[in-house]
Amino acid sequence: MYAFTFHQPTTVRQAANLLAKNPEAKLLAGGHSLIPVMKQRLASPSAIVDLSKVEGISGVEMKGRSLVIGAMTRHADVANSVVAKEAMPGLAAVPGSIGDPQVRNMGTIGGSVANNDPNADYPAACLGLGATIVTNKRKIAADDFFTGMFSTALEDGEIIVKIQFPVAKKAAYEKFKHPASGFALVGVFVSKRASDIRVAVTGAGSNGVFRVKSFEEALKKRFAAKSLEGMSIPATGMNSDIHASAEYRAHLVGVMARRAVAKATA
Amino acid sequence: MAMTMSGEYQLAAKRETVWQKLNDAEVLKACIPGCEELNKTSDTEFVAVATTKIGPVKARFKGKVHLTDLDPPNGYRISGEGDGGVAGFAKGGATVALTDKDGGTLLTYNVEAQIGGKLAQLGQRLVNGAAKKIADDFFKNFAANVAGG
Amino acid sequence: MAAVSMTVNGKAVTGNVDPRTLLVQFLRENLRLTGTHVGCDTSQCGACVVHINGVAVKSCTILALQLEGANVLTIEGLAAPGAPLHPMQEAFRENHGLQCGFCTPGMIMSSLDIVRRKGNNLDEHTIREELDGNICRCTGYHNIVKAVAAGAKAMAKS
Amino acid sequence: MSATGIGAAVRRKEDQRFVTGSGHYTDDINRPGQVHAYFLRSPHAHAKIKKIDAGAAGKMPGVVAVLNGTELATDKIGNLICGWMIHSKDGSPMKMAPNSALAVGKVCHVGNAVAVVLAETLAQARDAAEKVKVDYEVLPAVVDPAKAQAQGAPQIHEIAPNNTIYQWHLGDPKTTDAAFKSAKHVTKLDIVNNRLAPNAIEPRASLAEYDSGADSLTLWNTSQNPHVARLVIAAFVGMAPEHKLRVIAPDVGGGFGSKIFIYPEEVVCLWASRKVCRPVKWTADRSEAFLTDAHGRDHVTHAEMAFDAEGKILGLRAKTIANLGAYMSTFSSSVPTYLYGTLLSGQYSIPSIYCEVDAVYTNTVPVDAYRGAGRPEATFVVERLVEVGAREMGLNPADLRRRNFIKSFPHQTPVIMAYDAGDYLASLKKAMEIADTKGFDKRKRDSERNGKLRGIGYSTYIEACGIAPSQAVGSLGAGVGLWESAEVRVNPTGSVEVLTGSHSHGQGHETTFAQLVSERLGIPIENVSIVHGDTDKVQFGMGTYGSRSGAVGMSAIVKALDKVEAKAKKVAAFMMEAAEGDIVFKDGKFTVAGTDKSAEWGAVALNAYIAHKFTGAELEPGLKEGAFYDPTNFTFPSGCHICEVEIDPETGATEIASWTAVDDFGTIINPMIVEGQVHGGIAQGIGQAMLEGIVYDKEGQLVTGSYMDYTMPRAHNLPSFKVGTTMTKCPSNPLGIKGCGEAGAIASPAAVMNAITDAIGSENIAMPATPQAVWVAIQRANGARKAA
Repeated sequence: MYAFTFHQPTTVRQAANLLAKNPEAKLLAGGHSLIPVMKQRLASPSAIVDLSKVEGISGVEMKGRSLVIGAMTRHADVANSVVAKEAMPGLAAVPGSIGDPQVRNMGTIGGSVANNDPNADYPAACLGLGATIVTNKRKIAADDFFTGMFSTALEDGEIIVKIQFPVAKKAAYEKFKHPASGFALVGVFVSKRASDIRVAVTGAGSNGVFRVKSFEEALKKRFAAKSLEGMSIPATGMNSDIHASAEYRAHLVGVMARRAVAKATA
Repeated sequence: MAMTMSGEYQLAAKRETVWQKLNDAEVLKACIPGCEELNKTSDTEFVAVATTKIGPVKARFKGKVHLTDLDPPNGYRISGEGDGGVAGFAKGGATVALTDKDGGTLLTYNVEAQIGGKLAQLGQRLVNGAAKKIADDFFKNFAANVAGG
Repeated sequence: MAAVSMTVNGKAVTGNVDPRTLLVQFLRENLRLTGTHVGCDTSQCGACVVHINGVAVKSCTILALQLEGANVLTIEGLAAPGAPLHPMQEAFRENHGLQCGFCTPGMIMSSLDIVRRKGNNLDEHTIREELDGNICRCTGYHNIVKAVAAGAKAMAKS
Repeated sequence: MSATGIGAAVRRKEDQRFVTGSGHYTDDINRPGQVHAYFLRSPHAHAKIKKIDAGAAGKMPGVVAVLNGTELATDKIGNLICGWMIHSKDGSPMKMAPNSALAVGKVCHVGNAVAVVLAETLAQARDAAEKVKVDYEVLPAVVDPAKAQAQGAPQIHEIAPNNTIYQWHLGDPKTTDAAFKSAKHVTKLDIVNNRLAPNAIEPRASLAEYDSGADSLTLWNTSQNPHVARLVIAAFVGMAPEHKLRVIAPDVGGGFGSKIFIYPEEVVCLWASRKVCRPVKWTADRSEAFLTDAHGRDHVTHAEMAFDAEGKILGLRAKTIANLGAYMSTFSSSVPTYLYGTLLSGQYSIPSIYCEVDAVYTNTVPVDAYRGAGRPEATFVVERLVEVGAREMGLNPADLRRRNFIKSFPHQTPVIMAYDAGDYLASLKKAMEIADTKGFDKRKRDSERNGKLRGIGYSTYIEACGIAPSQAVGSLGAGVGLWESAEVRVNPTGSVEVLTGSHSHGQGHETTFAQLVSERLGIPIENVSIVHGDTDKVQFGMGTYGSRSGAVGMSAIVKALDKVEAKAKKVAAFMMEAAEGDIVFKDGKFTVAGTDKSAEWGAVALNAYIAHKFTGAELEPGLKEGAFYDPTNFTFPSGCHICEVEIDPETGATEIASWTAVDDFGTIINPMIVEGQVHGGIAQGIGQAMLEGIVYDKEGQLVTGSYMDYTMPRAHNLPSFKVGTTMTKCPSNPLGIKGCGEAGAIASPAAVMNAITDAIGSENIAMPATPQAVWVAIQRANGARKAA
């Protein structure tokens, strides 16, 4: 690692001030993406602003018809949350597939969403449920939030405070794990609410999480796995690397989507 | 590791205008993602500093940009190589062709890029997408610049 | 340099560290607790697993300064020298759940976390899934799985 | 059988320290005043070094020195060597290129060390390394062994035209060609044996300390064979005379072959510690391990098997290109030759075999022995050919094997080896029973009902272990004899220390070797200590690899124990005033035959040291004996592994549904430990078959350089294994041991691939059979079926 100064604010405002003062500062949420990169000297933040002592930005609760998850809520805490499991088991199951148990004990939803790793799981859940990302400055709809691989609508100094997930009756996530890293090689989150059917895909696209309109249209006719029978998406725009070709990823999108719908309707 | 990408942009400007901009250091500097410095050392050579961000990864590359196979106003090859210190190195080039189309200019490009060292070793999951994004962003920025006059 | 204080294996410790010091470095180099190992640099092998406030984490991916006031338990804290082994340690020994021993401290610390989360009656599938964050190159996991199941049971009795 | 003797599942003595975190691995050791070494490594696969400028780096805070290969050469530090001479079929010696511990003039693979920075802290060393300016002229690279010899391929070393190290052959081409001409059926396969990273979880480390007063050097390192390290570093590298160099390999966290070899970093740490008069410490991180630990396998093979009308194998021929990487590592030359070609007869009576192996340089990290070393590659060739041959001829694969098994021993194969004992029918039969092969069809139907494909694969393997009879390997080119030494020291109180040249890095020698002593001397196992891994304590030894610790290392202990017993009998005879020939030693007690006189072991041990009592007797005080044991033959463990897989055809995801291993290891000292060795080997073989594979891109960049891209087997990738044994004793060593360390890794890749290809109905898939590879193979097979 390169040298940096370390800060541990206790309020969001203090954290925001620290970011304002240190343009090269980085927020430390769970640290499981940032610290490995810093260890390799592939990142050199001048300051680390650790959010773990900030009060009031973790926890899971129902507010109206939304499940609200504080940004610093650890993956394990969402996975174990009775509130989350009762309100939306399909969402509560997502963090259980992230990394490994020790990673889930440290990693946070806010960190995952802000990082928008193209293979991360939570972005699919956010987009697949039409969540709202609430920052210290504003509210951002998931459709507007994820702007490309590793890029989001977050501006400098903006800190995610919580994420609001509208409760969907039917929702599920199916993930084909990358054999080595455990990230999503392909992950598909599907949901059905009265007004909205969503299919969001992570891992597959070379530009991060995206929705599959053709699948959504097909599911509007009938929300059943059968509606997606034989459907897949074009390989163009899919990521391709030593682990999976664009064609294989495109194929898996169809398979995982069908399985997710089957799970959501089971 | 090597990657190839290609694409095209329809630009609402005359071929000569596009060609001029392709040779303008200020325009190039504005379009190369993360470019901090681009200084001309000859008509076809520049020294450059650019910072690349891929999620939490941030690497600063120092290197050279060359323009070769100049065929005004039909196209050229723009290539560069950068040393990113501990991150490794990056090399790449794009063949850019301009043709008249629909009263404007069609820009087509074929990019090949190669990275080496630590980024190649650790970033298999990320570098394809990142390289594509950098290439896309460059030409998107360029198209916007042309559109902006 | 910055000061940090925490409780490690029941003892209050303080240190003056460079902010870039990882917990695992603090444990190994400052406190000379060398039972916690480093086997990779991408937070995957799990040789460095310790407990922070009762929860298993990878000590290679956390800064020592993040742990001001925390309660840290390492492999050395499970059984005092000369005292009987912890039931999970005993189960690893009894079931030949280790060969070279390098991944073992992390395996044992992770196994205790599995018991914390999943209880004392563990089936093979659960154990295998929950060991996802720990890599062993020697054992093929067969005897580790047996050890975790046996250790979990023994913990219920003790 | 006593509770702690031979055959007992004694719990391991070493575990107390490992489960409590109180082991001492190299990185756990620190020396006062030590500096930290950081290696600057080439980011290029192939480049000329035009200039190294360390001026700015040398002025960085905490920097003690920045050293490079030119200085190493100036100090007359010699090159690393490959210790096994292989001659090409034209009689010319192998082309060993210079291999300097720090590159001189040229780098030949990504990760090739170019300079070393020594600083007070590791962070300072890394900071300074970033300031070292190396001016490279990048050269084109070649990484694919199949392309290395092509016209116009980049030339890596002047000494080796066409990058060819040797063109070796074994067997008789004429009789083999004749066999193929007379064949009724010929099975042909193109096989890639994928390149693997050994990945011991403890990364390599070295700590070197120079004592200026004594002008001696001490090296703590992660070695499987500290004595060989000392010998090579002293005699070939010329670091220091052998008696001025001490090598200590303390607790070592796994080796699997990769820690046999002499690596640049230990040489540099030693040299640097003398240069700066400070201890120098280096510990690899995992990224460095991927870049610099010798890899394994990496063969490209075309193989053919000829059968007669009844399915009898008439002949086998194979043409292999073996990738040895950028330099020849310590034993690299032997792996694709004498550890490979000599095993191509498998468990079968094959009248004629011809094998050609070209070894080539490429711009990749050196390749050397990795668990099994040559024998997994040979087994894969033979067992895939047999399986595919059976399928092509419409025969049951088990029947075809039975028909061709060697059934009488000794058996001389056409490829050097003389198998001494075995019962291949027995292990096949037992494995089929345990695996319930009769129930397979039903299980397959059940899988099909769930939309899954199910397949079964056999691998009946043989290996040559107990490496090795010095006579044999010497005649084949080995530079050293491969005997083992032991010393048994009996203390006056009767406790025993055994000093052995075998090294334990997970194998449990502290327990199994003590079991042997406990049984033989009738003393409690607690009273036996096994001392290993320190050249100042143990006289000389050859180390641990090739499943040799039991067969060779323990045999040496047996010989030393024979001498101890003989001497103790002399003492007992003196004590009891009896004739030496009348002394009987049994269960820890010396008795005089035909009398009721007896003396306990402890009393005899004590008396051996009370020299004043010996007045007048021709008796030398003390009770300590040493022995060297040189085996007369290899040992030939064998067995049968059966794998069943279930495949999700929609995704290609493959699950090992069950695994059966029945092995014949001869005498087993500790069944618990032996089973553990089998488990670990199977996991590595399944890893090779389904998960693991090193990938370099065509420019020579390593793209699987971390656990994010290199898939290590994890607990959920594997099943619990059903393990059984059969036993035919090894006739060539006193205990009848064959060795068990590598069997799992040797047997398993073929079993997995035979099962997967059975499930998908296509042979057209290479290792690792990842989900994508399986899915693609299924698509291809479906496409072919539709087209047909």
